[in-house]
Amino acid sequence: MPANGNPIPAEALREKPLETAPGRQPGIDSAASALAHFKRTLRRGPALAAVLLLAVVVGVAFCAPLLGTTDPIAINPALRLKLPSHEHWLGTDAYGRDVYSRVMYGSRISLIVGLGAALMGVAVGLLIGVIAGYIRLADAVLMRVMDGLMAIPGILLAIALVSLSGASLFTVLVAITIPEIPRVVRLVRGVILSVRSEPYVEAAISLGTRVPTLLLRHMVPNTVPPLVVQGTYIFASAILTEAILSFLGAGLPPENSSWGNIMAEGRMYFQLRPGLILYPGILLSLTVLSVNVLGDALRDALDPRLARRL
Amino acid sequence: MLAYIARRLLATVPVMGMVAAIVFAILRLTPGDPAAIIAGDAATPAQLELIRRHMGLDQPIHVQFLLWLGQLVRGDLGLSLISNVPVMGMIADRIGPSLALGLSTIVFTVIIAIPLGVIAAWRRGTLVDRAVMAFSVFGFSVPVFVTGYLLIFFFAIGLGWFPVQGYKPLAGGFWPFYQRLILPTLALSTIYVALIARITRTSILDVMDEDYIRTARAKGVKESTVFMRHALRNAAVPIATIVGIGMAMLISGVVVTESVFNIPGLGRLVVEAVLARDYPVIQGLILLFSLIYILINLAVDILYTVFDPRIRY
Amino acid sequence: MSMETDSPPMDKSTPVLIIDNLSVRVVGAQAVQYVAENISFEVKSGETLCVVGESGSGKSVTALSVMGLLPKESLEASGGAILVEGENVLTAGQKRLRELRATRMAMVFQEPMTALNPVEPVGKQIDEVLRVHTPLSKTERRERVLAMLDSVHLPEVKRIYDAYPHQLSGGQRQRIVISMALILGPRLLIADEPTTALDVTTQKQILSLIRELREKQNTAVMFITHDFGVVAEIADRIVVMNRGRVVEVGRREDILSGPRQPYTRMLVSSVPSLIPRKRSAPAGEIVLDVAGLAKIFSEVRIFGRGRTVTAAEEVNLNIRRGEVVGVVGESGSGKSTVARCVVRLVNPTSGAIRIKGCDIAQAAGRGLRRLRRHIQIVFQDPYRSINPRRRVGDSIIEGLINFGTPRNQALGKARGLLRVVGLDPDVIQRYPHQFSGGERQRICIARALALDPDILVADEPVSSLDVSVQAQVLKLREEIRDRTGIAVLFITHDLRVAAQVCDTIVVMQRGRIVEAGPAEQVLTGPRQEYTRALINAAPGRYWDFQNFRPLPPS
Amino acid sequence: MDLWSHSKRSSARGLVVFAALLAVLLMSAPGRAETITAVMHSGLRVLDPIITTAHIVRNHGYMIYDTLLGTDAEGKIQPQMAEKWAVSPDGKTYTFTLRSGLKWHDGPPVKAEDCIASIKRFCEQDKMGQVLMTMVADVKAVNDRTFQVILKEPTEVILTALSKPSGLAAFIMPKRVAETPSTTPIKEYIGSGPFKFVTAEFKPGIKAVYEKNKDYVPRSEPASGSAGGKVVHVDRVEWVTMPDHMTTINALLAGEIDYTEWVQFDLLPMVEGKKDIQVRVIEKQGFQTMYRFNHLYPPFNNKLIRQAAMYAVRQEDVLKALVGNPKYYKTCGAVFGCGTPFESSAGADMVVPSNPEKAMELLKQAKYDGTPVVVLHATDVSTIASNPVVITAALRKVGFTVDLQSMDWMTLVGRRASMEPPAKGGWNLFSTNWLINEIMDPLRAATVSANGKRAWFGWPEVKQIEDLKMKFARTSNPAEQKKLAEEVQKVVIEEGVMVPLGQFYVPSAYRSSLTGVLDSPVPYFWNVKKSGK
Repeated sequence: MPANGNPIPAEALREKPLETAPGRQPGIDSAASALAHFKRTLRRGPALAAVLLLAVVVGVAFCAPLLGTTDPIAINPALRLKLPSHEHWLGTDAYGRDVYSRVMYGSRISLIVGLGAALMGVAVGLLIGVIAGYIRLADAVLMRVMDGLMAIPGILLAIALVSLSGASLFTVLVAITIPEIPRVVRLVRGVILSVRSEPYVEAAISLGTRVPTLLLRHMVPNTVPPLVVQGTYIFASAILTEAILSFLGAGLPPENSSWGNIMAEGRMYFQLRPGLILYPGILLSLTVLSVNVLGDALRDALDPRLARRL
Repeated sequence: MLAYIARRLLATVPVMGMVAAIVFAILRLTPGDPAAIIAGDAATPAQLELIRRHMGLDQPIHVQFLLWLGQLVRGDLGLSLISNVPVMGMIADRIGPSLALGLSTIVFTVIIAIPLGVIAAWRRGTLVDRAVMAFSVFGFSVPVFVTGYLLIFFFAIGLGWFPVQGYKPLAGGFWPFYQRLILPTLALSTIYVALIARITRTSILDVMDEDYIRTARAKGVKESTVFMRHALRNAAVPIATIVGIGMAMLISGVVVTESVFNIPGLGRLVVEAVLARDYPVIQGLILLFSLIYILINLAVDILYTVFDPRIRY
Repeated sequence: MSMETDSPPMDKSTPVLIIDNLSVRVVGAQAVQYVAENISFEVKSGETLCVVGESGSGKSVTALSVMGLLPKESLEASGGAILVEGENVLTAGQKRLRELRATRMAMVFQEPMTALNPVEPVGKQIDEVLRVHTPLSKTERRERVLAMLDSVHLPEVKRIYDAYPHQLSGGQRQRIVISMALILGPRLLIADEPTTALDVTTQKQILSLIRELREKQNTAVMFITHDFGVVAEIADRIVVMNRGRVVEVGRREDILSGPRQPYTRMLVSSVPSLIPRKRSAPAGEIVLDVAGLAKIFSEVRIFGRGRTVTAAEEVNLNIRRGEVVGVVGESGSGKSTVARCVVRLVNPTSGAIRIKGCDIAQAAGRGLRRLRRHIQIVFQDPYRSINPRRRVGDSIIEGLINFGTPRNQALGKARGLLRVVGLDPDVIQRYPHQFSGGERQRICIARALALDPDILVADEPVSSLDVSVQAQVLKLREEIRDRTGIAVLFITHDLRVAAQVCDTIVVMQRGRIVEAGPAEQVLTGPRQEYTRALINAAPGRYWDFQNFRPLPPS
Repeated sequence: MDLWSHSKRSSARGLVVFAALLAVLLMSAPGRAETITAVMHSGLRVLDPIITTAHIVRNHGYMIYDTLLGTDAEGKIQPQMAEKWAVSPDGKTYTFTLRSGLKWHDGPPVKAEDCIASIKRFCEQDKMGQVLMTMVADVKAVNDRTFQVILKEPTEVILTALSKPSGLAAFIMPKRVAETPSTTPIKEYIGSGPFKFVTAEFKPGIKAVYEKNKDYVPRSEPASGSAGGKVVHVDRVEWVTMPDHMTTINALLAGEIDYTEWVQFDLLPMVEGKKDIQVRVIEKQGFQTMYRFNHLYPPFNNKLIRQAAMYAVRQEDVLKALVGNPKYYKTCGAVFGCGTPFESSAGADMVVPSNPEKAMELLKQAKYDGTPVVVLHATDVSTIASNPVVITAALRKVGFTVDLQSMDWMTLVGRRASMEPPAKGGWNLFSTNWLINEIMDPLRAATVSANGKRAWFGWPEVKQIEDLKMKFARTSNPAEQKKLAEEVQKVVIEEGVMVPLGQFYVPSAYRSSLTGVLDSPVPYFWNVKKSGK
C-alpha cells in the first residue's frame, strides 16, 4: 500500500528480474506448460478465492446499475449521514448520496484506474527499458533520468498534473503511472541485458536478423512473464494510490465516485459513520489483496525456479 | 573505496541538477500562484501583479532558475514565499520528526520482519509460512489511514494508552517522545513488515538451492546453522536493498500517516508547499529527497561489500 | 610406461559400503516413477569403485542416498539398504546421519565454483567441520586445517586460509572441498564428477591427489563419472548404470577389455580415440583467412584507470574448402573469443578476417549483414541455442526469411535439411522442449546450413552431450562435410574429439597460438612443451576403447 | 534455541544504534509554563496582517498589535490606544491623542508618527480605507502623542475604518515597519499589543508561539469585543496546526489541546454534552455564504439567465449540505447579512426559496442555447467544498448544462482572477464565504462592488450601485444610510451582482478549564484564565 502516495516499488516485490538464469533454464520451456501450471495453482487455496473475488468485483463494476443501485451522483442534503436503512442499504454520505450505489459504481473507476495504470506503465516502461537495455549509449542517460524521476515524490507529481490540467481520470492515471515507469524500465532493462547474451539471440544475429525483428521476436517475449507479474502489482498499488490522492484532495473529481473519493469524503466522519471508510476500504483491500495473490500465483507459474517453492 | 564514494557523489550532481530543472519547470507551469495565497480573497489584479513582481515571479523562468541556482551554490535555499522564513530552517524543523518516525519504523520492521521471513522460509509450505505470507499480502492492501484511524480509535481513545496525536522532541524525555511514535510506527509497519518479510523469505529460499548449502549439509552441519550462517548471510544483499528502499521512502515523508497522527514531518511539508505553490520550499525539498534517495542507495551499496566479499569497488 | 595402477593390497575385512537392492522413487508422483531400481554393489576400503553412466542413469541419486542428502520433497529411498561400515544409513535418524557425515563418509561435488560459501573465508569453512564434530580448541583446529591444506599441496596455506572462494582458481577450490571432506579421515569418500568442470591439466592433479589421499587414509572411494578416460585411469572396479539400473559390475580390465552387456560395449566403443584417423590433406581453395587477429577487452572507467584483458593476440589461421580446423586449448585460452570474432558476434580490436576475399573484420551495417550469409555458428548448450517460444521450423528458416526467400519455399528447404540431419521432417511444427539434447543440436546444425554458408564455426558443439549421442552428432558432421565441402572451424577442449574430427589442429594458450599443424603430427609428435603436457594430461590415453585393448606403447 | 541467537544479536546492535541516533535529535523544549494550546481554523503562514485579508493573519494581528479604536460587544466604537478623539465643529478635523504607557515590545514608546505611517499603509490595501483616502486632505502629527486627520468633507468613515475588526483591521506598527510598501510582506513582527510573538519558535505549518507582554498597560474598562482592557492571565499561547479534523477533536477530548476555533459541524455530536468541554458560538454575527457570476462572458452576461440561476438554487439545500445541523444555520436573503443594521429582505423571494418553473421560463425567454456553465470547485477546503456541488445539481435540474471543474484551492484562487473566456481557463460561477462583519455595509462589502474591471472577481458593471455607495459614504444620518443600503440591495439582487446563500455560525470548543472566553468576531486570548486540568 503506498504509505505516502509514493507506491511500493513493484520491483522490490519482484525481487529479481526473471532473467533466464544461464544454465538453469531447462525447466519450463514453453508458455504452454507455464499456463498449465498456472491453471493448477488457480484451482486451489488462496488463488482460487482471489479469482472469485476479482470476478465479483468486475461483475459489480459492469452491472452496477442492475444491482438495486440508485443514481450515485444524486444529492439529497436533507438525508445527510443516515445510518444503513431499507432504502439506503449502507446509509448516506455528507451530501445525502446513497453510499451503496457509490461503492458499487466506485468499483468501475478503481478498476479502470488499476488497469489503465498497469497497461500504461508496462507499455511505456517496456519501450524505454528495451531502448536502455539494447543501446549502450542511451542506457546511461535513460537510467539517470529514471533515477531522477524516482526521486520526485509521487504526490507532488500528482498534484502538479491534476492542477495543471484539471482533475480528470486521464491526468490522475498519468500521475499514478509515472512513478511506476522507472521500476518497469529497470526490470525490462535487466531482462534485455541478460537475454542479449543468450546463444539463441547470438545465433539470430549471425543469421542476419535485423535489430527490430531481433528485439520483437527473441528478446521482448522474455520480458512478458515479469511484466505480467509487475502489471498486477502496479494494478494493486494504483488503486491504493488513487485512494491516497483523493484522500489528500488531489485525486479524481469528487462527483464521480471512486473508492478513494468515498473514503476521502468519509474521513472526517470516521468516528460517527465508520461505514463511510470501512465499506469502500474493505472492498478496496480485498480487491488489492486478490490482485496481489494473483500476481504471486502468476509469478510462480511463469518463473520455473520459484515454482517449486509453492 | 573512497575513490568510489567520491565518484558516486560526483555522479549525483547531474541527477540532482536534472531533478531540480524538471521540478522547476513543472512548478512554473502549474496554475495558481503564491501571490494570490498571500493576498487572500479581496486582492485586486493590480495588487497581485505588484506582489508577484516583488517575489520576482514575473521574470522569465530561466532567469529565476539561474537566480535560484546562484543561491543554491552558496548553500542558501532562499526564503519561503509565504512566510518569509528561511527554507533551510523549515526543513530542519521537519527532519527531526521524519527521521524519528522513519528510524523507529525501520528498526521495528527489521526486528519483526526478518525473523518472520526466516521462519516462513524455514517452515516453507507449512501453515506458518502461509500465514506469514497471507499477513504480508494483507499488509500491502490496507490503506494506511484506515489502519491509523483504527489504532487511534482502539488504543488512544478506547484504552487511552497512547496520546492521540502530536510529536514531542526527544529532549523532552524519552517516553513522551516515543509514546507518540508507537501508534504511527505500528500503522506504517503493517506495510513495511509485509514487504521485508516477503523478500527475506524469497531471497533465503533462492539461496537454499545453491550448491554450498548442499556442501554444508554434507559436512554434517545442523540444519538451523546451515540456515542462519550460510543461507541468511548470503540472502543479506537483497534484504539490504529493500530495507534501503523502505528507509528512503519513510524519510521522504509518509504524508498520510503524518496528517492522521499530526506529526510535523517532511511529507506534510511537501503537500502544504505544493498546495500553497511555495516554490522555494518545494525545490528545496525535492533536492533534499533526491539527495536522501541517492545517499541511501550509496549506503546500501557500501553495505553490500560488508555482506558479500565478492563485491569490491 | 606401463599401467602404473597395480591393484593395491586388498584387506579382506567387510566392505566399507554395501548397497543392497536400493530403489529410489519420485515423491508424490501419480504413477510410481523409479529413479533408481535394485542397485547393489560394494566398495572396500582402499579401493576405487567407478560408477559410470550417461546423464539420467541414476548414479548421482545413488550417491546422494548414501549421504542421506536426497531432496526431501522430490525423491525418497523406497527399498533396500545402505550399510556404511555395517550401519544402515536409510534407517538412521537425521541426528545420527549428521554425526556420520564428514566423520565416517564424505562427499565432493562437481561444481567447485559454487560448492563453497562465497561470503566466508575458506579456512573457516573447513574449520566448521572440526567445530561440529570435534571438541578441539580454536588453535588446535587451526593447525589441523593448515596441515590439511598442506597435504592437498596448496601454496601459502596461511594466505589461502583467510582467502575467499572467489579469490581462488577452480582447482584450488576443489582442493579445499577435498580437504573439507577428508580432514576427519572418513572411511568412505564419494566423489560425484569432481573433475568434469576442470581443465585437463588440473583434472590430472586432482585425480592423483585423490589417489594419494586414498592410499594414505585407506579410504574407500566411490567415484562417479561419465568420462571413460577417467575410469580407465583410476578405477579398480567399475559399475555401469543405465536408466536407474545396474547394467554390469566388474574389475576394470574385465569391463574395458571384455564388456559382456551390449550397452556397456556400445558405451566403451563410443569413446573417440586420441590417435587421429588417417585422412588426405585438404586441397580446396582457402575459404577463411585470419591474419593478425587480436581482441582486447578494456573496462571503461571515467576516472580510475580501466583494466584491460587481452583475450586473443596475433591469431593467424586459414581454412580450405572442406577442411576441419580444430582450435584446442584450456578455458581462458581465447579459443571461443576467436570463434566469436570470426562470426562478428564480438568486434575484433585489430586484424583481418577475409571470407572468400572480403574482410568481415571491419565491415558494418549492410555490408556486414550480407557477409553473414557465408559464415554460421553452432553453440555448445543445445537447451539455450533455440528460441523456446517458437516452432522449430520457424527457427530453421529464420536465416532464409531474413534474406528474402518466400516462406513456403524456405519451409520446403527446412524439411530437406531436417532429413539431412537425420530427423523426421514432420517435427517442423513442434517446440524445442519436445526434443532431446542431441536432437536439438541437429536442429541447430540444420539452421546453420540453411543459408549454405561456406564456413561453419562450431563452438564446443558436443561437449555437453552424452558420449553416445556425441558419437552420432560427430558422424553426422562428417557426412555433411563430405557432401557439401563446407569448411569447419571446430572449437573444443577435448583432444579425443579433436583427434576424430579435425584435419589440422591449432593449440592456443592464454590468447596466443602455441602450435599448429596437421592433426596427425600435432597429436602424435607434438613439438611444443605445452602441447605435450596437454596430451599427457588426457585421461585414459593408454587405452584403445574402440578395440577393447591397451594401446601399444608409443 | 540458537535459531534466534543470530537475529537477536543483530537486533540488539540495532537498538543501541537507534537510541544513539535519536539522542542527536535533541531539541530545546520550553519549561512547564501556564500555556493555552489552541488549534485555529487554518495554519498561520503569512505574518503581515495588512497585505492579506486572511482571517488567521488578522487573528495573529490582534495578538501582537493594538488598534487606535475598537468595537465593543454591541458594535459601538470605543477608544483603545486613543485616550480620546475630538472632532472640529465643521466635522472635517479629527484629533486623536494616545493614552500613556503604550510601549513597543522592544522598548521605545509609541509615537504619533507610528500611527500615521500605519494608517497610511492600512488605507492603501483596505477597501474602506481606499474610499476614506479619497476624502482625506492631510494627516499630520501635532506632538509625540497627538495627530490630526483633515478631511475634504465631513464623514464618520474614519472612525468605522479605524475600529472595524475585519476585512483589514487598522493595526498600529512601528514607523520603520509601517513604511514597508503595502505589497511587500513586513519582515519584523514588533507590536504594542498584549502578547509578544516568539519568532524563534515560529514553525510555519506546525506552530506559532505568543508570550505574555509583561509591560503592557491594559485599559481600565472591562474587556468587550476589541475594546476595553486587554488583561492577559496566562504565560504562553501556542497555536498548533492540525490538518486532520478528526484528530483535532480527539486531541481536545483527550485534553492534549485546550481550544479549537472551528468544530466541523458533523463532528459536533462528539463534543456536545461532554462535561469537561464547552461548545459555543463565539463569533455571534456568523458567516454569509454566497456565489458570484462572471458578468463578462455568456451565459451569465445575460441578466435573465442570471435570474434564472438565482431562482433555481434553494438556500435550504445549500445550508443543509454545508452545515447540516439547523442550530447553526439560517436562511437569509440580506446582501449585508441578517442581524445587522442594514438587514433587508428586498428580493428575498428570488434568492431564498427555489422556483424551478420560473427559472425554466426565464431560460426559455432568454433563449438559453445550452452554453456550458463552468463552476469552480475547490475540494481541499471543507467549508467551501459543498456549495458548488449543490448549485450544480440545482442548475442542472432546471436545464442548465454545467461543467463542474474540481481543483485545489490555490488553482481556484488563480483561475478566479483570470479574465479569460471560460473555455480558455476562465470561469462562470464560483462560491465562497464571508464574515458578516466584512460585508455588513455597502462600503466595506467587496461583494457588492460593481465598477467593472476594477471590481471584485466577476467584474459586474452597474454604475447605479457605485453612485449609491458614494452617497452612502457622504451621509452620516443612520435612517438615510439604511434607505440607501436597501436600494443597493434591490439593485444588487436585480442585477445578480452577488447572490447570498444564507448565514451560518461556526461553533468553537474549549475545555472547561478555560474561563473568560470573550464573544467577538475575532478569537481573542486576553481575558482568558486557565485553571487546573
